[in-house]
Amino acid sequence: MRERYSRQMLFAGIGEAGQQKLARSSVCIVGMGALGSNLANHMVRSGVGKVRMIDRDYVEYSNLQRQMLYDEEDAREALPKVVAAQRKLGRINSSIQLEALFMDVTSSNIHELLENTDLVLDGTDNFQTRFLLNDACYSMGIPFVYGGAVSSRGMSAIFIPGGTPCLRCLMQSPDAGGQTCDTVGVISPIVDIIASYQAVEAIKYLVGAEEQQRGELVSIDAWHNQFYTMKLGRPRSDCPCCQLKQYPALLQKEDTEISLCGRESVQISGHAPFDLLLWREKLEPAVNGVKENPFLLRAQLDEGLRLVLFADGRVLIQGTDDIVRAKTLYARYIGN
Amino acid sequence: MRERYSRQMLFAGIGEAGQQKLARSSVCIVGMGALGSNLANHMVRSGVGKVRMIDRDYVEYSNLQRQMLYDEEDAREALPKVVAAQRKLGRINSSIQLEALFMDVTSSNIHELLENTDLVLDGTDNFQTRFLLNDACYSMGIPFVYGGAVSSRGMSAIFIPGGTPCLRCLMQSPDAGGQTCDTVGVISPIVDIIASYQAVEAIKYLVGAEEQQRGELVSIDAWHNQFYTMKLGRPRSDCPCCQLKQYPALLQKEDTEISLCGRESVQISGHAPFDLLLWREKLEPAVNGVKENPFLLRAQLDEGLRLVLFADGRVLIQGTDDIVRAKTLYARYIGN
Amino acid sequence: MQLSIRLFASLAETLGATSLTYHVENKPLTAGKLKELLSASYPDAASQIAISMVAVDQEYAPDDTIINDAAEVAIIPPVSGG
Amino acid sequence: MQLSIRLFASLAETLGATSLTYHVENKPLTAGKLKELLSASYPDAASQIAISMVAVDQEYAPDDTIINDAAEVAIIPPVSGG
Repeated sequence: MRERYSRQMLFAGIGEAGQQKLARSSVCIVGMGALGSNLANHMVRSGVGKVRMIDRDYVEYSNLQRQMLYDEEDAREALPKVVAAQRKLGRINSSIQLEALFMDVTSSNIHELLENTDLVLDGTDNFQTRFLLNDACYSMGIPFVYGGAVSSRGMSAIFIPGGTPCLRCLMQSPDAGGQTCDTVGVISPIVDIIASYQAVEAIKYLVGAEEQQRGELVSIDAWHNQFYTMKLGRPRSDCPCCQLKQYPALLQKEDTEISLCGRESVQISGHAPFDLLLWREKLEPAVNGVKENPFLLRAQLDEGLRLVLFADGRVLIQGTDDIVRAKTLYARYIGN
Repeated sequence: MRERYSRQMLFAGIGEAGQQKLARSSVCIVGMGALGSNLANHMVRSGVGKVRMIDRDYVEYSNLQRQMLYDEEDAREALPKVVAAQRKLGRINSSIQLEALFMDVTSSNIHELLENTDLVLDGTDNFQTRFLLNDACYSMGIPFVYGGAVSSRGMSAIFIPGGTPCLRCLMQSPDAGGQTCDTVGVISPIVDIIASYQAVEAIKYLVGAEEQQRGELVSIDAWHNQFYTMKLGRPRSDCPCCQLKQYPALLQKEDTEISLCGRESVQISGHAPFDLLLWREKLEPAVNGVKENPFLLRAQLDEGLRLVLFADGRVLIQGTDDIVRAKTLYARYIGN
Repeated sequence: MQLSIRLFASLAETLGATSLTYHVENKPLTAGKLKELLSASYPDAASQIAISMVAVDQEYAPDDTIINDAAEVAIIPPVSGG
Repeated sequence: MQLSIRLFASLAETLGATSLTYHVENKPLTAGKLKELLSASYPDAASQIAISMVAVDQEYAPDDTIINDAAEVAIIPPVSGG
């Protein structure tokens, strides 16, 4: 399959040596939504030897406008994104190792998940998870390629332990001002642009092109024709991650409630794994309809509310942002 | 299917009115290689009502590294790119009209091909075809979105008849200095970045976002961290296309030989449509092996040479850049 | 001094401008102090300014960075979403 | 006059630099004349310079554009491929 990578090996910055380095590399993509799909596409097509994908969500119709690995059938079946992604990517490149993990990344499992990984790619949609990735990566000495995209704008930077400041040097709050794809929308070109800037920094790192590595945060608005680069500069001397080495996100005890970013959904974790067939029987008489696949079960409640039970024990309460109401519904249908 | 476009309609620059305009729009993508695949993906996912795709080539393994719509099966079957693209895109969005034309764009068919098109997207890999598109678009009053990507760099601009200069104002020669994906390689991130810049200008035009339209040529090198914008300025007063309205490419009589850019292949057109089954029988005894599918037939000759007969009458002689040798082989196996 | 400040993303939207000329008396002016002053001048944007990065001459400027007269300043809100 | 010229893409590769300082006697200097002079100075790059665009102050400069002392000049080869 030398032919497959012939045009990439012709590129002087990669060459045959670079292609071999890519083949020996292992990357982890956390979040397989819009950015994650595009990132995985680049990594798999360019021949990175091992690509691990982690995501806790399933494909919905509203994803199709920008999440390039998924199609209508995936949404109809409500397939976990990692499962749908693995199917598509396996057909694209059968010579690399693909790993699909349908789960939540937490402070207790992050170290295990990133072990033996050369590089972590950010496909997440919230700063809480990004800080967790940042802290874990810096504690383990793994480069972390941040990307964010919303509306028509986005930003990206590669953070390299020992080489650059970290994400926490630049951003101190996990708050992004409430602007999410679910509040201000998003268009597909900015997603591909940002993910591609992430991907090219990843490839540079993996082939050892240190001189070309960008030491900047790139900010782009594709609709309003803006492009701005900011040098990362020096680390903040009091950075709790890369300087004080406290890695705050790793110390946090997990909440059992996580409010998903602006999607009118509350996730409650902590339940033991669900036997979905059993739960189908349990819930069917009590709700307005149940749909299931091997990975999850969706129960339609009144007033646009929906419960989604995942085999791994998580429950998503959709149609509300109110944690108390979500807990009430959880208690009513799932128990405590 | 309002849910499908919900995040795009949330974006203030598009909204519900913009989404309806997209649904009523018709675009034509010429060239379904790396840029074309990505362009089609953006147009189809964003809900452009009618997407016409034209390409004369079939999927090869060396395409998979960067042409995001194709997979190993497409290469194994040597499917025409437009056919493979239509299959994938139909699964992604069944609510839009897709048209796949497996053919060569020439000065004699271009007007028919672009009729009733609101916008033309450039997915071609050579300036000869780009000049043809540019001249046809300006003669018909259709905007043309140029894009080119090779190595780690690319450029893009939207040319609008009556609004901006045209491609011929900026570039007078169909020569790009011999740098093609087959001579200096190409990496996938620059392809997606350039196609996404093309796509966002297309969407702006289709939804009527005139103020945001970029009047610049964007030049990017993703490996060497360059970004440069050049205002298009005023048309060249002696431009044979947009000023003198001579549209030179439309006047050119077609050559029967076309040397494909740096791919060690010569195309000879002008033959009547081939009955592929008949030609299989004819060629099988004379060559080292024949493979076919409903669209084309590949005959393996000696010394790495290969003939590809397309149902529409074209013949590709692969493995040589020598037009005389190609003609000899054509005469030997196909006749005159 | 007169500072020319570039605004990005949601901040540009909230303030309805992609740049502004801002008059500051305080000297020496730090990046942190500038954020405070801007928040006071534009209370509607205060929460966004609080989480934003300050860049001076296209380089990240931590709170204690001194901003000089000729500096090119940009205020950049982080972008989430993915 | 001394011109600072930015070079792009294959041209930067051929000349081994992304910018150069170029001394020109001719006045008035046009974009077309500059291409001629550069081609003579750098014969290895002549064929590339011939097909390249000239930008003056980030705007396309047709051959008859006059280039002034303080102008920011860029020479940009077209990119094909797709």
